[in-house]
Amino acid sequence: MVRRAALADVLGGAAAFAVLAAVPLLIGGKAAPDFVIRCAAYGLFATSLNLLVGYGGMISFGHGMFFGLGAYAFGLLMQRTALSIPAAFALTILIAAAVATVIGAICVRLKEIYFAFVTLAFQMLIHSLIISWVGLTGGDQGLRGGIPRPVFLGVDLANRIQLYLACGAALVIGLVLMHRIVASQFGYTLRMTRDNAERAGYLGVDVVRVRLIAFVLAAVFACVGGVVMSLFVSGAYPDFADWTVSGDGMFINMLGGINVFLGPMLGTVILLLLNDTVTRLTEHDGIVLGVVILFFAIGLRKGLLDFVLDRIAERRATAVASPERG
Amino acid sequence: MSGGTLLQVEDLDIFYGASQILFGVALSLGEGETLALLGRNGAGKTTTMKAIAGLAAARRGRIALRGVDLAGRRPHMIARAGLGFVPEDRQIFPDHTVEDNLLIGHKKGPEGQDAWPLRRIYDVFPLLAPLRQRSAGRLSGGEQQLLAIARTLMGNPVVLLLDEPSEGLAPIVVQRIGALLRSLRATGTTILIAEQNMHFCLGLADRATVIDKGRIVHTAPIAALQADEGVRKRYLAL
Amino acid sequence: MATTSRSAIGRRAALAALGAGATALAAPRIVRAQDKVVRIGMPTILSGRVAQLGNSSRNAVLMEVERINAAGGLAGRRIEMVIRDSKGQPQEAARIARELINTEGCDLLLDGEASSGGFAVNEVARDLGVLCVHTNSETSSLTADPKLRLPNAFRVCRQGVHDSIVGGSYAAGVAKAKGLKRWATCAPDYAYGRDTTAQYVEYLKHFMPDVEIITQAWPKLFQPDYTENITKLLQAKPQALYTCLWAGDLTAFVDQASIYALLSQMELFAVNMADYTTLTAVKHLPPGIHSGNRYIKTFPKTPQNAAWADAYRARYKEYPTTWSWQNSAAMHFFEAAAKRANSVDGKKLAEVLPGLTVEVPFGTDGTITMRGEDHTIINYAIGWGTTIPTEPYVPDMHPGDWKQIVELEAEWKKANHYT
Amino acid sequence: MDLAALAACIANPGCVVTQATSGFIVGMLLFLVAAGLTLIFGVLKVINFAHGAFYMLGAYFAFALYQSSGSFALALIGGAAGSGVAALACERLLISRVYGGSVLMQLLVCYALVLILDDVVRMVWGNDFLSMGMPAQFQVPPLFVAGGVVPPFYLFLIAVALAIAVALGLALARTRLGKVVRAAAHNPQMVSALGINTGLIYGLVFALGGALAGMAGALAAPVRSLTPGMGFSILIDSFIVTVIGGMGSVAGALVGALLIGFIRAFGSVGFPLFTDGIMYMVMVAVLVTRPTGLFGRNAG
Repeated sequence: MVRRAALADVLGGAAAFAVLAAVPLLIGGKAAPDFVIRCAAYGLFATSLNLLVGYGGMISFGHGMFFGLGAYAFGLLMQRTALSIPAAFALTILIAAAVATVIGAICVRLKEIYFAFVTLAFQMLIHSLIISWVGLTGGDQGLRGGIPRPVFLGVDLANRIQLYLACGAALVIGLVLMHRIVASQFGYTLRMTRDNAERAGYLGVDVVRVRLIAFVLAAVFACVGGVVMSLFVSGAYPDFADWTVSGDGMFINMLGGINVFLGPMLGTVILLLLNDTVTRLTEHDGIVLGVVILFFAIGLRKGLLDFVLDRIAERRATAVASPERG
Repeated sequence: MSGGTLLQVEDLDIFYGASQILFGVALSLGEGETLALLGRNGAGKTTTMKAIAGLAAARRGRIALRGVDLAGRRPHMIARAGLGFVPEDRQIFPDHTVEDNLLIGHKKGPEGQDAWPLRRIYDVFPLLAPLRQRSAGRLSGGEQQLLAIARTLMGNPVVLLLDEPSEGLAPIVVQRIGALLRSLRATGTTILIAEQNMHFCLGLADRATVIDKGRIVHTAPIAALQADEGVRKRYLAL
Repeated sequence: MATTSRSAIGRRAALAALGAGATALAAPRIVRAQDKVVRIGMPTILSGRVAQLGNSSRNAVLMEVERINAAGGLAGRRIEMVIRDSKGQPQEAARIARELINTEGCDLLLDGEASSGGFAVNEVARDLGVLCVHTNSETSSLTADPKLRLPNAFRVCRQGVHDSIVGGSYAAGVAKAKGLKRWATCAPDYAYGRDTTAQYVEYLKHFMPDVEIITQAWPKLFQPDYTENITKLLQAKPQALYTCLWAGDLTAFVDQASIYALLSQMELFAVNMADYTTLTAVKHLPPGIHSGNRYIKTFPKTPQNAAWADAYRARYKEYPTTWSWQNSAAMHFFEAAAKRANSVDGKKLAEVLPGLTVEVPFGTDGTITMRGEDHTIINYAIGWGTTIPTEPYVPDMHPGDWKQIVELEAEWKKANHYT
Repeated sequence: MDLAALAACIANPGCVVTQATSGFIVGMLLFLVAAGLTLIFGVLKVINFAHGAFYMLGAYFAFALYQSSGSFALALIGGAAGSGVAALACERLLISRVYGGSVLMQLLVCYALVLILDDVVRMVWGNDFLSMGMPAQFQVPPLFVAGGVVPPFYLFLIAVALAIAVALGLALARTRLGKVVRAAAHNPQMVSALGINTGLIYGLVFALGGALAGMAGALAAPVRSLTPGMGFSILIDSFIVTVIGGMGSVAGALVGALLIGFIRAFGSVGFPLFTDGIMYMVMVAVLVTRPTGLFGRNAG
C-alpha cells in the first residue's frame, strides 16, 4: 500500500513537473515563469508551515524566520565562498536544520498560544539580528551585488529558463517529499499528537520529540522556499525574515485550506494573483485585501479547498441519507 | 399542583456534532412541584439540564415557561425569564470572594421580585456568612455547592434547576444539602433536580422521571418508583 | 490629464489580462503594436510611510511627461508611464520591475525606489539588461561601488557623500565661528542613517579636526517616541547636534525635543529639515535650525527654479519634494539622451548618457551633468542654511563648492577601494 | 555596548531622573495600549492584532478635534471616545463572529481590520504625515529636578495615564461590573447562566480597550507624527508587554510596560544598538521560564 502510494506521488510529481516544464512553451512571454518561481518559493514555504499548523496543530507566528534564513544563508555562501550551488544548497539546509533544532527545542515544549508567542519572539530576534549585523548581512539594505550562479553539472541558473526549471523541480520534489512525510508513520504520529497529545503520551509517543522533528522538517522546507526566493530576486532582504512573511504564510494557509495537503499551494496561487492584480488596479489595496480576508474568515470560515471538500462530503452524506428517509 | 404547569419541555432533540444525544425528551413541572430527573451516568441528564438552561443548543423541541417558549433564546435571556441553573460541577468563580460570587448572581426576578436579599441568603445559608470574604476557590466542595445554590437564588429564579447537587460530596454534607433543599421546597420553590442518587431525592421530590440513553422511559411519583424494583434495576443500577 | 491617462492604461491592461483568463500568467503584450509609444515602467512607493515622497515623484514625472509629449515625445514617440506601488518592499520592487518589463512591455525603467528597493531593482536591471535610471536612492555605493555599478544603470539623485562633504564644510564654518567642539549625533539605525552620519562626521572632522563626538543616539527607523534618545543627548550636554532623521520622524523629534528645550541648549544641524513637507508640517518651527537643501524653491535663486516650483504647486496644491526634482531631472535626461541618440533604444541611450549635460532648474549653474565614470549626477544645487519659521524658510543657502566636493569624493572612493 | 556610560548615568542623579521620566513616558503610554490588549485577551480570548489601529484612530480623532476646536481636553476625550465607538462597531460587526473559533480566523479578521482601517485613515487624512503641535498651555520650559529634566507635558501625560491605571484597577476590583468582567474572563458560560448578557460584556470590554488605546494615541498626538499605519510599532511593543506581564493581567501589563520603558530609557544609554534585541530576549526568557507571563494565571 505504502509503496503504491509513494509511486503515485512520484508519478503525480513527474506529471506536475512535465506540465510546469511545458508552461513556457505553451504561454509565450516571460511573465509566466516568473509567476511560477514565486509560487514555488511561497508554496514551499506555506506548505511547510501547514506541516506545523494543519498536521501538527502548532500555530507558529514566526515561520518566516526560516524563509529568511534560507535566503541569507544561501546568498552569503554563494557570495563569500567558492562552493558550488549544490554544495551551498546542502549546507544551507544543514544550517537551517541546526538552527531549527536549537530554536525548536525551546519552542515545542510550549503549548498553543505560547508556542505562537515564542516563535514570534524568536523571529523578531532574528530579524533584529539581521538588521543589526550590518557587516555580515548588509543590514536593512539586504545582500547587495547579486547572487553569483556558477554553472554546475551543466545547469546554468543565470539562464532564466533553466532557473525556472530548477525552481519548478524544487517545488515538485519538495511537495512530494512533504506529502510522503504526511502519509508516513511519522505523519500519523504527528496528527495523533495534534488531536490528543496526552493520549499519544500514554501510548508511548515522545510528544516533544515528534514535534521537534516536525519543526525541523518544516524549517528545512521553508528554507528551500527562501533559497528559491533569493534566486528570484538575486538577493536577500530583512523583510524575508519579518512578520509579514509569516503573516503571508498564515494567510495563504487560510485562503487555501489547512486540512488538504494542496490547500496551501492553492492559497499561494490565489494570494499572488490577488496581490498582483489588486496592486495594479488600486492604491487602496488594503481595503480590497481586507474585504477578501473577511470573506474567507467570516463568510466561508475556512480555506477554499477545505470548504469545497466539506461541501462535497456533505452532499455525499445527504445523498446516502436521503433514501433511508424516503 | 395548584398553579398548573409551570415548565413544559417537549420533543427535545440534541446533537453533538453528528451524534444524537437526546431523543424527544419531554417533561413538565407544576407550580411549587419538585421533579427528580433520574438516570445513570451518561444517560442524558446533564444535557437535558443544559438544554433547558440554554447552554446546549437544541435542534428541535419546545421549552416553555408559563407557556412562553424559550427554546433557542440565549442563556442570559432564559435566566432572566426565571430559570435558575446550578451546574453539576458548581462552577463558582474561584478568585472572587464568597460575597462577590453572590453579588454577581444578583438580579431581580422576571416580575421584578427581589425575594433573596443578602441577609436572607445568609439566614438560609448560615455556613456562608462567616466565609463571605474568603476566596471561593478555597471553600470545601460542600461549601462550594451551597454557594452555587445561593448564587443562583440571588437571581430570584422561578424554577431552580439543580444538576447533581450531591455528586462527589461526603454523606454528611449531602444530608445537609438535602435538608436545605427541603426547606426551599417548603417555601414554595419549584425545583427540577437531576440526580444519579435516588435516595437523595426521596422525601424531596414529588415525582421522578427516568431518562436512559437520551430517552424518557418512565415517569411516576417518587414513592412508586422506589417500590418498582424492575425499573430501578433496569435504568438506575441500584 | 496625464494622471487619468496613466491609470486608464493601467486598468485597460489589467482588464485585458483578466479577459485573457489567467491574469498575470497570460497577460499579453498589448501595447507593442503601437509603435509610436515608448513605455517607461516606474516602481515606486505609493503606500506606507514613504508614500508622500513616492507620490511627489510620480507627480513630477507626470508633469514632465506632459511637457515632453506636447513637444513631440522621446525621439518622436509618445511616452506612456506605467507606475506601480512596491509598498517599499524590496522583493515587491524586484517583482514589479520584472513585470513592468516582461509583462507590461515597458522599454525603460525609472526606478523611484528608496535605497533597499533601489538595490533590488538594480539587480533586475542587471538581469534583464534594460536601461534603468535610479531617482531616489541616495546611498553612495549604488553607483560608487564598481561591483554594483552597471553599464545600463544611472542615478539622477543627490548622493550621500556629496551631502556630507557640503554639510561638513558648512558645519565646520559655523563651529569655528561659534566655538562648537562637543558634538552629538542622532540618526535612525539603518543604512542611510549610519552611512550618512559617519560621512558627515568624517568631513566635519576633516574641516575642523578638534571636533569631538561625545555621544551618538540610534533610534529605530520610524520609532514613534524619541524621548529616551533626547534625554540621553541632554545628559551628554553637547554644543551641537547633527541629525539625519527625516520627514515625520524629524518633525516628531523636533516636537519632542522642543518640550525638553533641547534646541535652546545646542545648535541643531538637521540635514533633512529644508524640505517643504517637513517645514510645513512642523507646527512651531524653531528658528535657527541648520539644514541642507532638500528642495527649496529659492535655491538656486533663479526664475526657472521658482517657476517650476510654482507650476508644480499650482497643479498639485502642494510644494514639490526633493524626490520631485530628482524625478523631474531624470525625465530631462531621458529627453536629452533620446534627442542625441535619436532613439529610445535602451542600449543607445546608455551610450549617450555618460557625460551628458542637461539644462534644468536644479543645477548650480542651470545645468546638471551625468558623470561618465560612475553614472551619477554632479553640479546639482546643494547647500546649507538656517531656518526661519515662515516662508521662504531658509532665506540664505550657502552653496557647496563642486570642485571641493569632487576632490574629496575621489579621496573617499579611494579609501573605500572603489577605484 | 557602552556599559561605562550606563554606569556613569546610574551614578548621576540628574541622569537617573531624566531617563526614568523617559522610561515612565514610554511605559505609561504603552500601558494604556497594552491594558486594553490584555483585557480583551483575558475576557474575549482574542488576541486583538488590530489594537494598534485604535491607537492610530485615537491620534487622528484628537488631531481633527484639536484642529477644529483648539481644545486639547476635548481632543483627548474625543480621541478616546471615538476609538471606543469604532472598537465597539468592529467587535459587534466582525470580531464577535469569530469568538471561540480558531486562533487563525481571529488573527485574519484582525489583520483585515488593520488593512481596512489604515486605508480608511489614508483616504480621510491622506498619506502624508501630520503633526498636531503642542497645545499652548504646555508650551512652557521644562522643570529641573535633582539636575534632571522633566517637561510639564510629560508630567501631565504620566499623571493622566496613572490615574487611568488606578481607576481601571479599582473598577475591576471593586465595582460589580468589574467583578462581572473578571468572572466572565474566567467562566463566561456560567456568567451568562446567571442572567448576564456576556455579549454586552464583550462589547464593553472591547470598546474600553479601544478607548484606552485611543486615549494613548490622543495623549501622544502632540509629540508624535501621525501616519497611516502608525499603530503597528505600538502594537508590537504592547504585545511584548502583555506577553511579559501575562496575557489577561492588567497588573502584569503595568509592570511589563514600565519594564519595557526602562529597558528603552536605560538601554539607549548602555546598548543603543541592541535595545530591541534585549526586549525580544526578555520576552523569550519569560516565555521559556514562565510561559503565562510574570503575572499570568498558571495554565499548567
